[in-house]
Amino acid sequence: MNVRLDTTVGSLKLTNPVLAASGTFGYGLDLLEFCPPESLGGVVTKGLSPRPRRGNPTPRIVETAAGMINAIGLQNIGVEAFCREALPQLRVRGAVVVVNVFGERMEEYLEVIDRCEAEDGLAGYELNVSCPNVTAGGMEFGHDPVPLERLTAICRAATRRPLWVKLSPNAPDLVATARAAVAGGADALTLINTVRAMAIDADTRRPILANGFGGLSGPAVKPIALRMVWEVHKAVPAVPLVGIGGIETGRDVVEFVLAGASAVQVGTAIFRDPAAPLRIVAELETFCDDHKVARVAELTGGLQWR
Amino acid sequence: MNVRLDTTVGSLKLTNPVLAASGTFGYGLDLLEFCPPESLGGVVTKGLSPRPRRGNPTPRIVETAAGMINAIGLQNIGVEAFCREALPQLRVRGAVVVVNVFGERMEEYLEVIDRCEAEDGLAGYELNVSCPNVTAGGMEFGHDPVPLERLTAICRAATRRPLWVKLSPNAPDLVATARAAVAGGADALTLINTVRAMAIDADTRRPILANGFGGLSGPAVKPIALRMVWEVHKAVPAVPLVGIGGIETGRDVVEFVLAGASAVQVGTAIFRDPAAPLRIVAELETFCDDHKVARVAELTGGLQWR
Amino acid sequence: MIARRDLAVRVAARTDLSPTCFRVILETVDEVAAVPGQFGMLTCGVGFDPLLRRALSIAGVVRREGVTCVEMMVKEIGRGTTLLRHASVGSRLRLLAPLGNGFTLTAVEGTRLGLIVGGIGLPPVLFAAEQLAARKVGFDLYVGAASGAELLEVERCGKAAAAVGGELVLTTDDGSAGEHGFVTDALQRRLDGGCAYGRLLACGPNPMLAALTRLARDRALAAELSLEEPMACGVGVCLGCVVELEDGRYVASCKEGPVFSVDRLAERWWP
Amino acid sequence: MIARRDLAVRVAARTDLSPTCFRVILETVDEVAAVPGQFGMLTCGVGFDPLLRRALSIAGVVRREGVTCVEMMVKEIGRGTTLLRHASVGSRLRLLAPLGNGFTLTAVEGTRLGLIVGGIGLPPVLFAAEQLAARKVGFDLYVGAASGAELLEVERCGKAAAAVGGELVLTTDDGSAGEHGFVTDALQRRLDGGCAYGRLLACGPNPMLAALTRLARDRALAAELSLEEPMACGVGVCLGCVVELEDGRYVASCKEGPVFSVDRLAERWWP
Ligand SMILES: Cc1cc2nc3c(=O)[nH]c(=O)nc-3n(C[C@H](O)[C@H](O)[C@H](O)COP(=O)(O)OP(=O)(O)OC[C@H]3O[C@@H](n4cnc5c(N)ncnc54)[C@H](O)[C@@H]3O)c2cc1C
Ligand SMILES: Cc1cc2nc3c(=O)[nH]c(=O)nc-3n(C[C@H](O)[C@H](O)[C@H](O)COP(=O)(O)OP(=O)(O)OC[C@H]3O[C@@H](n4cnc5c(N)ncnc54)[C@H](O)[C@@H]3O)c2cc1C
Ligand SMILES: Cc1cc2nc3c(=O)[nH]c(=O)nc-3n(C[C@H](O)[C@H](O)[C@H](O)COP(=O)(O)O)c2cc1C
Ligand SMILES: Cc1cc2nc3c(=O)[nH]c(=O)nc-3n(C[C@H](O)[C@H](O)[C@H](O)COP(=O)(O)O)c2cc1C
Ligand code: FES
Ligand code: FES
Repeated sequence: MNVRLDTTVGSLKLTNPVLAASGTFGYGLDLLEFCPPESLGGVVTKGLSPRPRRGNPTPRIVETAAGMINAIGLQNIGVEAFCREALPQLRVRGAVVVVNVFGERMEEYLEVIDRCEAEDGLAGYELNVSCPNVTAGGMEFGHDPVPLERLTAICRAATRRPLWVKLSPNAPDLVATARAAVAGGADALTLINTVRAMAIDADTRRPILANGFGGLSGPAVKPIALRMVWEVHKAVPAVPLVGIGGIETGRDVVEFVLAGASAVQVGTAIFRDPAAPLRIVAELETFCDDHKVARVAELTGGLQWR
Repeated sequence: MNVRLDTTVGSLKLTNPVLAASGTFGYGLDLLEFCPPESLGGVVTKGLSPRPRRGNPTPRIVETAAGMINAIGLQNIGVEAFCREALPQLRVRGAVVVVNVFGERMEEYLEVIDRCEAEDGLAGYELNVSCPNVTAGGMEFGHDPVPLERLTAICRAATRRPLWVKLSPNAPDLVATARAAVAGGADALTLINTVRAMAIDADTRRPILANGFGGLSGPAVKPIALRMVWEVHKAVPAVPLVGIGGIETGRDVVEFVLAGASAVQVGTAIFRDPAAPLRIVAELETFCDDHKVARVAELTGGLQWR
Repeated sequence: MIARRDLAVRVAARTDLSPTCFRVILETVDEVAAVPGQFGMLTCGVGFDPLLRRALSIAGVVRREGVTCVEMMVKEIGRGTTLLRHASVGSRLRLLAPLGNGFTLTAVEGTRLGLIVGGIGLPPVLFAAEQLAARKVGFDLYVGAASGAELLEVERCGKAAAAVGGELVLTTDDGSAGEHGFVTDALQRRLDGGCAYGRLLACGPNPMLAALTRLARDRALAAELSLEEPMACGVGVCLGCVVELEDGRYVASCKEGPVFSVDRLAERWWP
Repeated sequence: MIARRDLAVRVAARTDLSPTCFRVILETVDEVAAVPGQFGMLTCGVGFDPLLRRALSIAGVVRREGVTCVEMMVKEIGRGTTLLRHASVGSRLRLLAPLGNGFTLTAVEGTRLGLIVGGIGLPPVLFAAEQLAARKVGFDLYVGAASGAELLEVERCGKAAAAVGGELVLTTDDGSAGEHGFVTDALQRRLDGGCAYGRLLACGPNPMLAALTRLARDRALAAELSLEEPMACGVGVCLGCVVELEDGRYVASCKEGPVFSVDRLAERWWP
């Protein structure tokens, strides 16, 4: 027996539920020999802003116990360069591409979407309203339901493509932000972005990251991410969720799916293993076959509370 | 040269800044041959309620990447048994004892404190308003500034001993709860308690813990704890802080102290190494000597923002 | 209680016992006074993942020429035990031991003891068997496993039982060796046939222990079970490993156990 | 670019080179076509702690009888390198390699090249020296270390330089061997004395590279530096390892580097 891995996130059909996460897979074309983008459920681009961004000074990353903190600061080539240089190749390959959208102001989110609307071969948008590493934009939209709903609504009006909103684990009230994004017209919610964190160098008595703070990712945060996916799923059961945070194995995917995710994203694991997303798809397939699961999609939200 | 390790948390004098954390060191007398309580800065008792509590059904613990989730549910022998059986021995040994106080209702916190007020040889109280593993009490006081201030004020009125409030990393607004506790009369703030988290068994499709959710502790949460200590220190710089979360080494202690802590607590590390708090004191001493630190206390809040 | 210590140990040897199980000999200069049923908490990695030590029963302790060898038998089931299987001979670990209580090894007037093992439940029971043999206390030894290949240390088991004229009864779930069926079925047949045991001592998977509990309760037999609960600390401070007693209390199985008398256990404790 | 791969490697040998540094030979059946300056990302634990691979320069590659041996030289400074020092011969690791660019190894008309090493900066430069020697491109080799005991592979360095009639200049910070002082001081003395190098190739700690940059800029010398930035992925997708260029851009040093020409680097990049 062979499990059917195909699934849907709202109206978006995916051949399998494993996507590469924003900021951990470049623009989808850097690891072709390890993980061709078309072999995944989809790829989420590095956060794109209207114009190129330099990002933060260095050091930008630091390893922690079973995790890492990053403060890249959304360095990216800008939406124009993406559409001209990366997108055509992704299109030829048949990859499902979700653009991670970032702006310092609401209009900047719109600028990115507007530029992308001129292009074919894009599957949808993921609004990054939860980056802990930039001073303007990002978190301020993600932490307060009122501007979040407005931002989502404005973006909703600009596109008919699937619109995902990526939630922040640092928001005061996660469920309230989830509801606000849905009220604004989001088709799905991605969670979680990185957890605000800090590392200190005891010798120099300074923060290790040039930015001071950063975002924690990797296996360390998995138990927190899983809890948040389940909480949001209980609160808004009809809303498709994309789970993310510390996923390293096919079994991890099953856990997120049981907690309510329709699809998942793999981030930091790619840094340890450039073939991680593809390996995870294979592990997921084996797990499902061993457990006589006919369709991955039937597992979504299947957690049996004790 | 030998560093002076003695320090103060508000009016409370400690011979060194390393305490054993609540719930990870029993009532201070279980690990005498590894870690005599009088050799530490102090010991915080397992959370005590007016009457004995059974705690949650099992499984109560599960290991995660560089961390663990627990849902013990505040099983304890009750304040009466503690005062009769454990306290006299702690007193004879000269241990600095902080009672971790828990109640399902405000009056229960008072009951515990009142019973302890009848006893000599107690250094102070730590209000546990942040346990993620009980349905009543705990988090509901810790998440909302209004009841938290009231609870703190009521307890403040009941004792002249040092009163610490242990903050929850799950609170919607950490700094607001910190200010509320201070407004209510807290002498110091302990942070962080465990982070709400979840683990799922992909085979059985159920949460691994009988309680469903639990609290994440250990090295995995250290970068989050450190960030929170620094945030609270910046917000209320005059308030003494007791740092906790994933501390495993003397160097970790220095990091928490630089972020603003006057003392620290060691929890999960004790499960890996029953002598952990004592080893950490020794490592702290060596670090300070190597770095020509004359007094540990002078490091508090010494982080130089870049 | 016998003095526990956090021992610096060295992996002195490792031998395969079956497709899934292996023996580890841990060497230390310290003396270790352990009784059958006690266990140790062993580190199995160097970083913070896995975070916690693993609980392992002590299968035997030998001291000679200033060196103590602690024997453990391990089934590879997850991350910790896999690390242990691949730890190179010579690696340095830490073992917090001995911990917990032990089996009651005294003779019961006019009867033999019944020792019952399921799978990797062997170490504490074999340790008990060898000590009983040395003390000339009679017993029969029942050892069950999934298959013949998974029966561990059959010769040694036979030798211990033979030393006191006891029987070694082997069973396998698949019938590939010994009697076909569960080890508790073999015990029941002997009991039905008139065999009388003054006390049962057992260790094995929970379903086996549950079956045994029913058997012992039905016939009012004294029985001691070594239980296996997930443990974080092994020394009574985390309260993660509790077992529910008949009076409703939760007690730490690492301190009041891991060996419990069946009549103390809450009935609903059994799955 | 030369095909990179995630190689299954086996620790074939480990030798101490100094009190703090050691050599590891990693064996794989795959072919590895690496050039001097390139590096690999090596796993150094089994669990999730440490989480990330460690970047290590390739010190040499030898293929014979269907087996490739990749040589690395490592300084034990933290958790990853300590694990590596204690990995038993025979352990299986993964090496993502070869990554990044390499030094320019062509001869410069009428001059020799100057190769400069500080401490554990040796591996890429020694790899370059040995390839230059094989190609009969002339060079002098400057090797600096904290003390005589920390000078690595002196004989091999001497042999490579001698093969092309070049000089091996040794320096130590404490004067316990070779010339007393920094390796850049020794270079400066030779330059002042009229020595001319068509290109400098260097690897070492940042302060040394900073001194070298100033020297090269002051004298308008071509120089290529192998830089060491903290890396998470090694393949250009995390943007953690960026280096600031003169035009203000941040570029991934794992892809556009780790070897950079000094004239491309932002001045404020130097500490
Ligand atoms: C008192 C005591 C004595 C023991 N003696 C032995 C012994 O002599 N030989 C031996 O091989 N094993 C023994 N065990 C069990 C041993 O501790 C577990 O097999 C081990 O913890 C599993 O570790 P792991 O890292 O390989 O598996 P993990 O990766 O931690 O877990 C794999 C799976 O096993 C489950 N599991 C993990 N730990 C336990 C546990 N303690 N109890 C039940 N299920 C668990 C997990 O939920 C998971 O599903 C004993 C346990 C106890 C409590
Ligand atoms: C392209 C490249 C090539 C390298 N080649 C070699 C080599 O051939 N031989 C060798 O011994 N080392 C080399 N390194 C450095 C090596 O990667 C680090 O020494 C190693 O990552 C430290 O790992 P650790 O786990 O031992 O230390 P950790 O425990 O991770 O850290 C210990 C201390 O070192 C600092 N540190 C950690 N990683 C780095 C880093 N990459 N750069 C600077 N500081 C760091 C940390 O901030 C910390 O203070 C190279 C690095 C790069 C980027
Ligand atoms: C280096 C790095 C860069 C990231 N950049 C982005 C980004 O540009 N946009 C975004 O929405 N999330 C970004 N993230 C967050 C990840 O997409 C993901 O939400 C997070 O890392 C948790 O998943 P993980 O544990 O699998 O990495 C970044 C994460 C890392 C580690
Ligand atoms: C098993 C366990 C039991 C705990 N019980 C209590 C408790 O009774 N009261 C309390 O305030 N905190 C309790 N805590 C929280 C710890 O005191 C501490 O805040 C937390 O574990 C983070 O620190 P650590 O990472 O050093 O363990 C408990 C933690 C664990 C792991
Ligand atoms: S394992 Fe911690 S109390 Fe038993
Ligand atoms: S190390 Fe990830 S981009 Fe260079």
